[in-house]
Amino acid sequence: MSKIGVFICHCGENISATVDCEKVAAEAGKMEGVEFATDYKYMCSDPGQTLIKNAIKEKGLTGVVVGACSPRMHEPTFRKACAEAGLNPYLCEMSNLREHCSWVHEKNEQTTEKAIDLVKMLVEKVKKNKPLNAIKVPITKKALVIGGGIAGIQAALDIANAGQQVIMVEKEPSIGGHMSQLSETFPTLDCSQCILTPRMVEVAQHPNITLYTYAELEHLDGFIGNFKATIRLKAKSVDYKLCTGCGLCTTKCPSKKIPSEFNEGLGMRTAIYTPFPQAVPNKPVIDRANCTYYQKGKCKVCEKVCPTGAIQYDLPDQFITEDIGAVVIATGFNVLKTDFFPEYGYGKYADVLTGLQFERLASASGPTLGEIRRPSDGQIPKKIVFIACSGSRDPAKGIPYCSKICCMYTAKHAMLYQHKVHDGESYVFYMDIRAGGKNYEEFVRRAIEDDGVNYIRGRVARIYEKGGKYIVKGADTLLGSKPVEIEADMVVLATAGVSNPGAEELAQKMHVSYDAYKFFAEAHPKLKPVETNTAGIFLCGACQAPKDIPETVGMASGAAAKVIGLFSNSELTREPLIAVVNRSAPPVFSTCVGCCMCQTACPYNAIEREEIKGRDGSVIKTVAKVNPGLCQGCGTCVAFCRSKAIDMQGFSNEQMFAEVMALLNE
Amino acid sequence: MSEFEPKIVAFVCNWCTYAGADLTGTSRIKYASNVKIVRFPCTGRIDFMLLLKAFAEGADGIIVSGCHPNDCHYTSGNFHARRRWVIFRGLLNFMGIDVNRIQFSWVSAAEGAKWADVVNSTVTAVRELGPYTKYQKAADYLAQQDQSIIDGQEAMIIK
Amino acid sequence: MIANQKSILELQQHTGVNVNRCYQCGKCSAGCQLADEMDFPPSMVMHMLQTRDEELFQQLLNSKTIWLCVSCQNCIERCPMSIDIPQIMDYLREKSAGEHKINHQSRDIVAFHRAFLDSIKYTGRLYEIGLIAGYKTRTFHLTQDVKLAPKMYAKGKLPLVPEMIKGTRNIKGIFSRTKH
Amino acid sequence: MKKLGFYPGCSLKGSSSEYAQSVLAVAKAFDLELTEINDWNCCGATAAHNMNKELALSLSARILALAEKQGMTEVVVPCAACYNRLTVTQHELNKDEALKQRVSDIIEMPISGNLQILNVMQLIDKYVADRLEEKVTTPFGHKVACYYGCLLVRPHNILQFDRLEDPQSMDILMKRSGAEPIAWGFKTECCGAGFSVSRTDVVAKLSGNIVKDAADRGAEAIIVACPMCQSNLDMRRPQINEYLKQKIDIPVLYITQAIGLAVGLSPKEVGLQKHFVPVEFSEQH
Repeated sequence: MSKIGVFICHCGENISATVDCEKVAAEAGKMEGVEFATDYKYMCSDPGQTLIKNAIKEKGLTGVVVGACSPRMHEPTFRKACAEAGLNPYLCEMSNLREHCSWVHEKNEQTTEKAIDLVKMLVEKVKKNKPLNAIKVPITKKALVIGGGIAGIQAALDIANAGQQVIMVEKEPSIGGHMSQLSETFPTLDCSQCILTPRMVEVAQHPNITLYTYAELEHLDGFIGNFKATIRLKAKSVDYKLCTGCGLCTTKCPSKKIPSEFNEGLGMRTAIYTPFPQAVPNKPVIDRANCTYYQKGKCKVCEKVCPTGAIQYDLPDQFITEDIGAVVIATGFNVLKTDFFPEYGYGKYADVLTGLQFERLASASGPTLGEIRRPSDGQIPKKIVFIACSGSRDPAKGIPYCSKICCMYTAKHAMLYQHKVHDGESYVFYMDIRAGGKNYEEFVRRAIEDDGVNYIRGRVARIYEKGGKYIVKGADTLLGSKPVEIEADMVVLATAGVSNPGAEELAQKMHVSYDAYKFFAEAHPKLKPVETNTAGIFLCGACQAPKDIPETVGMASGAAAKVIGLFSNSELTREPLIAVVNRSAPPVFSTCVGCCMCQTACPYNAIEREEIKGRDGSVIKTVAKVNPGLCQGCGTCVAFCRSKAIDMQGFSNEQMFAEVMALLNE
Repeated sequence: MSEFEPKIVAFVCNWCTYAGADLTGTSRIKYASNVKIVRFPCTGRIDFMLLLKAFAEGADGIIVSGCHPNDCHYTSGNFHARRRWVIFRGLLNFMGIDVNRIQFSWVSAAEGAKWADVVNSTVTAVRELGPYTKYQKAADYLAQQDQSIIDGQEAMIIK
Repeated sequence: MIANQKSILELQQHTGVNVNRCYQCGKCSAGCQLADEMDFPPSMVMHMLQTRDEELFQQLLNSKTIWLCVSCQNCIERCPMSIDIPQIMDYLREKSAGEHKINHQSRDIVAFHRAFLDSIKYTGRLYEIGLIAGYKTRTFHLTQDVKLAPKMYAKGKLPLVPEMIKGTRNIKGIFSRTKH
Repeated sequence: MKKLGFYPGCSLKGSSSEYAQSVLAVAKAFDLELTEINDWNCCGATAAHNMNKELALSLSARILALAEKQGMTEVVVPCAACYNRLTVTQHELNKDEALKQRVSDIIEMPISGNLQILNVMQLIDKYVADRLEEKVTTPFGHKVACYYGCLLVRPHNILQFDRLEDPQSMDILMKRSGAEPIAWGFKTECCGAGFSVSRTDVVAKLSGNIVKDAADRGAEAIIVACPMCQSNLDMRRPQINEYLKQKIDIPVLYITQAIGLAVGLSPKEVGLQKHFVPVEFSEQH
């Protein structure tokens, strides 16, 4: 006979504002098999948990239903409380009265009725629950960091410095990411390269870090503590063991007219190239799509000049497989570079630039050696216009969100411009100035007060070129929306931060969630910011949403701490919510007929065939068997099984039928 | 007589739609309270016998919802569910169950508003279709028949 | 300030535009060709509506802006929130005319519209001489463009006789059935 | 011979008769037969939808209904304003069944709402473009500023014609007719439209900016596809010049006139003599 305890949480007023919690508890008390039912203001608080623990002990409960928030939030909390009171944690279920009821319905009788139904469903389910034991699995203590920007670098160094092994995979020929492209950084105006490059070198030299550049994740199988990653090492066409990085090949390469990715198309590079002088590793790769030899079959200049014979044209892509225990995603972001602003003429007018292009112009290592000059004619612009929110906060263009960093870098750009062009005039068109951060507001004020940057509150409607000038048509909303027209020499668009191309594909490879804008989704917006929905996979930096350097570094260290925490255990317990094949002994036998349809359905190859032998060693029958180490508990096999011989712990057929019937039977 | 309030069961996966419905809650988007969610690890887990059972027990409509194609937490469970649904539809039709009473959809963890839309549109559609008792009656009848057969057999054994 | 939900609610109902969606970026005013001439540029119109102030609403009905808007649609096409300002202008114009609140400096524009519609009402098509005559009698701008007409006539651009369509009864019916 | 419906609209019967003339002449040159919708009425233009939305919809709907009744499936509407009104009306009616019913009652005619409404560029693109280059006998060898105005491209989600900013269809056709289209800044800025009579000062200013930008960039002609644009830029030139304090005499041609000349029609056949700003270079053709 079941003795179920029902505990209804008010969640402050989050539930009780629309649901009559006392009534739900009273009704639950009348349900068959319910021994005890009560309600409480904060069930997850210490007194709340104690309430549950005492009830388990005093009433000898055989099952617990907590009617509170989403089980995705607090199921572990309450299961732990039950375990502490001596009840098997898997005999505790949660009924979602907050996210699925009180927050989505109005206050009325139906809402309370629904809450009662939701509780009843779980009461019926929990009656059929069986005690389960957590599964223990070993952990491979090696982390995979995807992306070698500042986020990946920070995470890798933190993990490596804690004594754990790290594999870093970077898709470009060098690590460094967008931060290496920046000139100065806000709000201190210290040089980006000066603070970044030492860390890049540290990564390359760290004994615990294996660095794969020009490489991408191909496959990821397995689960927390036991992933198997297949990495594609794209053919560099250069043998790095022989290459000394002397750079002779790059100076002699005849294909010199390829727009440099590092310089955002404002400079040129050769076909065999290192992206920038401080690259790590400082060895070149051949860009096959632009190499004369690969395209036309002739050239081989680099091979001729290479003093060590390191050029190898026939090297194919290679694949390596690594066992790893945790993954850190740090793939970063991108800025919009397409024909996104027809009204601003980006792509049509040479001197209408993105913020990232302006960084290259302002950078001492950039194509103009740090002088602000127009790409079209090399002239120094005397009047420059910056347009904030170019694409951001623009639902009509598909980006309703704020890109967060643009207000700050626009202020920085205007400041840098004023520092470099003393007689220049700079204008910033903005909607709001979002400078929340330590010393950020002060920084923006400095741009306005000390450097005389003209801030105009309004959005620009259009830009057209006339006589080498760009006519910028805006409005000053603080002057009664009076139209403003500025004849500018250069326009810089603070283009929206967007997810990296390929982010969606990568997310699908790893089975982590992503949002509508293809940014990776954290497990909980507040309490699990560096976790993903998939255990053992963490994320940091701008791949989650646009963010600045301090925040990225903080998040990277957070993700690293999670990995280090995970690796501090030698074994890992896993939820026992997995499939099992009914193993009834002779003479009844399992109903499994050995058709092994389940085997074809299993995405994890967790099902194998097993021969059941008699005493004389002859095979009596063949049945399916689930490997508990591999099974992830999706349950696809259960729905596949024709003879109902396979079932899932925690979501068994019996439990699910009970739940559905409880809901519909009045 | 107030308007007919249909009873609708939603079978959803834990990773996408359940989380999406959580987001509906966190975003405080209101929707009809007729739908009750049953949580599964994956749409691949959903045994379609459960859908029949729900109709037999008096459900007026059903929602099955999981991750978008390619987004399945378990790689391919949603594809299995989709394939099963295609075949199952034919069976439902054959059995005389109105397939319009089942709504199959993809709702990701980021689509809180979409979940509310799915719920509301299903409630409206099912409300228009009216209460569903046909299958329930048939199931009751069959159960009676089964019972009489069992009774008969028992009687025979006793004899 | 006299808050009045009603005027705004009615406006929102008729146009389907939620005025609160405007976040005052000013892109509409920046791109509006006639913003210079207007007493209230489009983004200010939106903000005036957002205040729900009846006095400001009345000022809009009495404004030059609504009659200066040429419905070129630049504002909505560039609006990041896709707010249908032309619809709002249409609504305000209709209401302004209906409540006899037309800005007196804009009477010429309205007179032209009315003369235009009159011309259609009686012949089914636009009769340009009729239109000009109608406009002049409404505005007393008797000498305006006197040199233009003979030139147009000389170039075969000004038919002297109106083209009457057969369905004039149908047209008159349309006019009477759509009269508020 | 391909047969299509034809809605000239009031301007093409009066102040812009040369537009109609050139459209018909070009159509004929390319074996297209345009049949005028019988008993058509005015679309109501800006006046109607400024004053009374329901009236505006009904006037346009009557035209659509007549075309349907007369068995037309495709209707050519050269006037940009009419094209805009008819397309928008059809869209609004198709969006809202109840509205369609109400309007249908008002005009006392059924309306199904599945007409193909083509502007001149679409007509040429669809039926002439592939034969255009071979037909060109006297290339229109001038630098031209293609002026689209507002009503051809906006509202984009309804009209679905060309790009919103910096449209190209007219430029492409002019290039194929031998002209050299220039890049300029006022392709889709408004000319002042219906204010020609009531606010001539506004028209002088807006149109003035357009004419000036074209002239400054060396255009020898402005190409248009809208009678309102044409009459504002052409007939109001004295006021424009007064506003600009500068005498600009570049002519304003309809696209069908320019193409007509290119395929060997005479200036008279396309009605160039009706322009106020003389089309001087036409003699060399």
